Amino acid sequence: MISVEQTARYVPDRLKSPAARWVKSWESLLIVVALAIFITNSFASPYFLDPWNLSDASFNFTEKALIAFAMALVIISGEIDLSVAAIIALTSTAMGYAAQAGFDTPMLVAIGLATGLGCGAINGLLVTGLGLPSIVVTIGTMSLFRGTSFIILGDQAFTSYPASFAYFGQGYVWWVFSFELALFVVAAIVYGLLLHKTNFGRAVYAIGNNATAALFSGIRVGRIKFILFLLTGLMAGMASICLTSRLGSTRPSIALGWELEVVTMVVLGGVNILGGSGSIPGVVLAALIMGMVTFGFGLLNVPGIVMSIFIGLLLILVIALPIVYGRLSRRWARSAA
Amino acid sequence: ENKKIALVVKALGIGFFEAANKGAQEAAKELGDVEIIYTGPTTTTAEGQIEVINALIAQKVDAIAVSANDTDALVPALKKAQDRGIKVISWDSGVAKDGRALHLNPSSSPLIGNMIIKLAADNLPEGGDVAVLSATATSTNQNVWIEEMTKVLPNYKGINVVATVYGDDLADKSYRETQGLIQKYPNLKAIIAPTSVGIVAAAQAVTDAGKIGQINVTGLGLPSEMAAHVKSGASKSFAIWNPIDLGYSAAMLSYDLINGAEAKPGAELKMGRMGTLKLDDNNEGAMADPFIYDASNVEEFAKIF
Amino acid sequence: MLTMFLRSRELLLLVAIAALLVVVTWRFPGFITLANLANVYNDTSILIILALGQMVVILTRCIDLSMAANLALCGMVAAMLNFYVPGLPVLLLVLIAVVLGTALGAINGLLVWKLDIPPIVVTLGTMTIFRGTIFLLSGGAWINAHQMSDLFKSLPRGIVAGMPVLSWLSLAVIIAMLVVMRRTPTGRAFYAVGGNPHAAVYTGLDVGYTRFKAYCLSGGFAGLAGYLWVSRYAVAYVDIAAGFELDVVAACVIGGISIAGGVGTVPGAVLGALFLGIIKNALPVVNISPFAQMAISGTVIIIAVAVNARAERRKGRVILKRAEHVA
Amino acid sequence: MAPAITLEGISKSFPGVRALSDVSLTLYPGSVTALVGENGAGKSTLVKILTGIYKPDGGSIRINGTAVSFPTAHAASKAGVTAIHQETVLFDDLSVAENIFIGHAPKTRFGFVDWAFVNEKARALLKEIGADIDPSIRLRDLGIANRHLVAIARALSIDAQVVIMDEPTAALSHKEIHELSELVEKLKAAGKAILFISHKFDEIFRIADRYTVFRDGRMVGEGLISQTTEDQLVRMMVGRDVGQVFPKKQAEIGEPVLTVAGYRHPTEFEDINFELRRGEILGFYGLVGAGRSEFMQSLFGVTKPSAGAVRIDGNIAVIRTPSEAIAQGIVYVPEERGRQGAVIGLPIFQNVTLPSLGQVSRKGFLRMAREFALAREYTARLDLRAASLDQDVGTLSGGNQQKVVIAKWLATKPKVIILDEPTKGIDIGSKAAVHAFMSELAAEGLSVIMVSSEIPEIIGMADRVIVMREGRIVGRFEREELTAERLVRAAAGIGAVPGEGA
Ligand SMILES: Nc1ncnc2c1ncn2[C@@H]1O[C@H](COP(=O)(O)OP(=O)(O)OP(=O)(O)O)[C@@H](O)[C@H]1O
Ligand SMILES: Nc1ncnc2c1ncn2[C@@H]1O[C@H](COP(=O)(O)OP(=O)(O)OP(=O)(O)O)[C@@H](O)[C@H]1O
Ligand SMILES: [Mg+2]
Ligand SMILES: [Mg+2]
Repeated sequence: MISVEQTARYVPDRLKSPAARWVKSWESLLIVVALAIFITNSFASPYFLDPWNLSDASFNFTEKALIAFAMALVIISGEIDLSVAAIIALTSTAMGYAAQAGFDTPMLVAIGLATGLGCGAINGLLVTGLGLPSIVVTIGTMSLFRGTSFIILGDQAFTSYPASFAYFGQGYVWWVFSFELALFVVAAIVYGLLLHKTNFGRAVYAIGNNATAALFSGIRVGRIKFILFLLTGLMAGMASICLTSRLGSTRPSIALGWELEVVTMVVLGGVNILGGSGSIPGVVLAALIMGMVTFGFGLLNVPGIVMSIFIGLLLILVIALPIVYGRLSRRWARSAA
Repeated sequence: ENKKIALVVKALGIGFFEAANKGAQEAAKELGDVEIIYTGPTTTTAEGQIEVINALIAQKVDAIAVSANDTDALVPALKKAQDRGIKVISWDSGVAKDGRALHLNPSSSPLIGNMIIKLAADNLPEGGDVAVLSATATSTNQNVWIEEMTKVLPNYKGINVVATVYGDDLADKSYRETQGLIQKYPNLKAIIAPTSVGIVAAAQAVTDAGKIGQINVTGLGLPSEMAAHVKSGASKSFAIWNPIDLGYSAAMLSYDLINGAEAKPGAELKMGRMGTLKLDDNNEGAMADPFIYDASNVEEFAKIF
Repeated sequence: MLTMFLRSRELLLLVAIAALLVVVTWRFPGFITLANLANVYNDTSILIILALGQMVVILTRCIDLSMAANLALCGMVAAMLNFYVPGLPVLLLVLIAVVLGTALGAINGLLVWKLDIPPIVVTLGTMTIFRGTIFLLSGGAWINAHQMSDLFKSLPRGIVAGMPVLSWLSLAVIIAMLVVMRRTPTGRAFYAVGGNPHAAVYTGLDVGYTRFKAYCLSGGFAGLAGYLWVSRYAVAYVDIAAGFELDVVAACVIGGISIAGGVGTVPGAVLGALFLGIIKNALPVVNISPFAQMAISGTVIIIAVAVNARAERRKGRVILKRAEHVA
Repeated sequence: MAPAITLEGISKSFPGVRALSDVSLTLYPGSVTALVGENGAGKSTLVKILTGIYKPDGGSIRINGTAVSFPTAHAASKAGVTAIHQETVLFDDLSVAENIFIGHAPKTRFGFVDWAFVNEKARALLKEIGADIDPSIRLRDLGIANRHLVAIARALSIDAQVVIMDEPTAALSHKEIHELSELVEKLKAAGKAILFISHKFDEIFRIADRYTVFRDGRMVGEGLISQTTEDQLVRMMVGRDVGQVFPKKQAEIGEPVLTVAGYRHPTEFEDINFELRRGEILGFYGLVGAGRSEFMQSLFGVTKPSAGAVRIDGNIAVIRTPSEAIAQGIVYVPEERGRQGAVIGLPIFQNVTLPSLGQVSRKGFLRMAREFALAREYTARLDLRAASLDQDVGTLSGGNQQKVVIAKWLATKPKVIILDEPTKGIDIGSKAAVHAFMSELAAEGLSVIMVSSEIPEIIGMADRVIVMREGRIVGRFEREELTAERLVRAAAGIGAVPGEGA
């Protein structure tokens, strides 16, 4: 008879302390990068370390980051939403239309959020209801949403918004802390808790790692994905309120090309584009890095496109370096053995 | 210490704005204590210009002279600049009144509106169908000129404007829109493109369709870009103001404001060799008449801009 | 018979195109003349070439978002060489554009192959890098019609046997791709690698290397398209064909190329591109505001992907004998 | 006789599993060598090393005396080694002919694939193995048996000296198995060296000339088939007498817990009726592809049946989604562990708590301490071997992964647990642990449905057995009536043994 060892063996909860794991994490790498950029910028331009300037610079990333939080969840769940910039345009158009018709600020905000949610619901239904690949669906809705804006506005613009509406993009909560910056901090905390501390967040990770197994574990995969698309629509609506308020006007070409910047921010933040892993602190750091790079180059009057080369290189290098390093260290280990 | 004047353009790399920069540099040399920061986004978006303007505010420049991608969207950012003591003017393509001290029109809109239709009509003694190829939907000046053109249309007997299409200041889109016009209106005699991107694309499309001689492309364009088309006959003549003068004047006006000049209706501000700018009720002023280029002079100007 | 007919995506698309033509012709009879159709085809040629390149990449379960940026960079380099080195023969410039495009595609391919970085991340990164490089090369300046040599501009326009060279070129590319995809081992490997990468390893196919080849191919086509674009519109600047990568992906999706890899045909991609091309050309003609074009192509993409997904949906396994007889 | 191929000292490890340690094997031309061993003994791993899919950690391969190495699958086939793999690794969207020839299609002078020739050759090959398949149709449209035949044709399309067959008959019917054995004879006559892997002893004794036995990744015996017996082989395989493996405890069988009535699906199964009682282990036996997994999944709410009802503890219940099934106390340990069971990428404790998130959270917010406590309780009961509970399940061995999946379900405190091939591909120690645990659960009053294709397991563990064939129930046996022969006959659709009433 085969002896099945029955002496229970103790399996510890964790091997490494949280601190030890943190040191090797993506977030710590990003912190180093962020600090390096911060220091470089401080030396490169005398204008960088000025609270008002930094506050102004925060507008470069806050709106995109709002969407990036929700996008991070969508990407972790293994999907993607490329229609976010188009949702901004459509939402802004809807609000402009309402403002033209004489609605006041609270109503405009409600309309903005509702339009964002509506667009998210369309994406969600197409992806989860019909089971279509999200990358294609959202390329389609991207044209559809922005196209609708173009049909409504053509070459016109909505330019008259109530004075109180200006607060969202131009108002300050306290000293240099703008409303947008405050919203960014609140959204970061809310999404951080949602992803890392709740059942919902856990389900998102499970779906991204293995949707079939998650379904077999009783997780309502379709419903959760639908909610994620709703959230992304909602955040795009929120970003649209801020951006529209900041610009004080709506054109159908508003926020053109932002979807790729948002995705870049999320990927730079360490979210695996194939789903399954990533964190909100990482996305926050990526937002700060992208904002500082934009601003730093701007202070030196370097054209924005040169900055985008930098971001593109950063994107590939930050992902490639750990891979190359891992390979080399394995090779060294082997040759040493 | 040098005064810093930022010349913010719609997008970097456009010949017209490069020429304006040349003019501004000339003004700086003339003034001595001025440094020109030539900057702008790489695509013609308002968001891009706002980022640039924020960076300029942070650098505490003394003046910003902007050719705007969007009349309204820049206003909050420019207001902030003014709040921080920066003088702001717009030139070429304006911003709404709240956002700037004054606006420098390259020419007056009625003059331009009249000029573009006149260029078409002069070559059509018997009249005929003409179409308008406008620029991006988001730039204001084209629309104002077309409006002015429509006002004076009755003065040109037999000229019939059949359509207005938009090429978005993209070469390929303008090209395609022109193709659409050629197909749809077999009797088309002229295309008016009051945009430097559109006029080149339209001339190219007309050439490719083999319609040289039947359809005359005219409007506003740059001599360097149009020289070949004037030579081939696709375009008999076109007009433009001198962008070098425009950049020069913008820099001069900014300098005048930095030195305490006040921009208010009726005021006259100094523009160096270009004379003075008289402001109207909207704090706007016109620099000069547009200038006509045809086979006789285009080669010469093509070397400059 | 009817089911077989409906199952063929290409036929379905052909019917859709015919229906589209009927509608347009009803509003504007001049559209369906041979000359105009030839014109529409000529206008869509570049999209067709790009869609065929993108098709190969998508077949291997990858995606190339850098295609339009690659096109712009190659086009700019060809235009700048033409301007600054006037003596160079145009054919050499075309060759340089193709080789450069292939090299840029190879960069994508290497990153995907050797470092296993997800294709969408790689090409998102190289997309911005390529565009930025154009700016660095040109300083943002435009190369305009008058700076290009006449031959440079006229090559794609030249009429041979009643059709512009551009149209002939795209036809040649279509035929070449038909042969490559049907008749060469590499062509079949694209399908196999995308259809089942796991099984591809068992059959001795090198998945990474095949993907690398796909990227080289799409890069080469982007390079060719770069020259064609720049000479056709007689202008080169940083932003040419901005956002065109999504049109190209859309053409593939409409043409029934499955984004999950392994499924799609050359005729499908060509028809998908033509469908978009006809819409683009027809809208101004039938008095639909050009502003509606975007919304229409968006709707078309969604419908196309929904239809294709229906066709592809796997039937359940047939275990019951009775059910098998009925089927 | 000179060996065709010799392997010496081959070792191969996967993270957490030592699949092969220092094994040797020799194949001779014109001779069939049977490779036998339990599930997970390392047979397929050896096949993959021989065909260039895995690189061995150590050891040498020699063909006709010269040392060779196979960096890719292509290199192996060029060296004259071809294999029918256990998993059918084919391409759904390519035609049958292409599937057979992809990677080594004959080319014309211009480097193009010669389709006419390829189709013709594919047709000839298929005919040779007795498969009536049109080479031009897409593989997608074929059933599982025909796919297997295509895989066989593919292996034979390579002109090889060494032909490996990894369970080639598992998915085939009698007629096809017969034609396959004729084919093996032909190959033998042509002087090929054949490695034949099978779990079916009748086949082995009919076809093979020699045998090699693997146990837990080691070679434990070899010799001539004519000099051994079935019993000896089995003893070598498992290292003990079979009867002792299954620690079946006698449990008290109580009142019905689950009643299934009239379950049917348009294409997969129909007329499924049975009752499951408290404390019972109900075995579901059938050949591979009998539709057992499909039925279980629809019982669990993954796929929708077109008709049917269940009664749980006397109440009629509707199950449309897995979450409803879990709420009703029915849980399912799936067959495809990697795809449907473990969430690879998440740590062990998160895998365990995934269906019980409600238990370990308050108002939707997770309580980490409770998660660890729950995970610890159930993994300890299953004697999980792991470095820590926050280790990625993907780094565990197959058996330990299976324990995590079972722990995950037990943590939901179910009434009915469905185990689909619970010991497939797991090592012998874990297997015994799973069996012991299954008995324990039944003794505690849980009801177990055990789907298994292994007769010893079924006979050793089940109180009652239902046999399925082609989506229908074709036999029901009480524990006393269980014999291997009866089960096989029922599953294969062969009439009862003469003189024995079923
Ligand atoms: N890719 C892999 N990664 C990790 N472990 C593996 C892998 N492939 C096989 N194993 C493990 O190696 C061991 C041997 O597996 P193998 O497939 O060779 O068994 P086998 O003898 O073919 O079994 P069966 O009769 O079930 O086919 C098993 O424990 C299995 O879990
Ligand atoms: N017709 C088919 N098409 C595609 N894959 C199939 C087909 N038949 C079986 N398979 C695959 O082969 C594997 C083995 O099948 P499996 O034995 O699990 O079938 P089953 O119907 O579940 O039968 P049972 O569980 O009764 O043995 C499964 O993973 C399944 O996905
Ligand atoms: Mg095996
Ligand atoms: Mg099964």
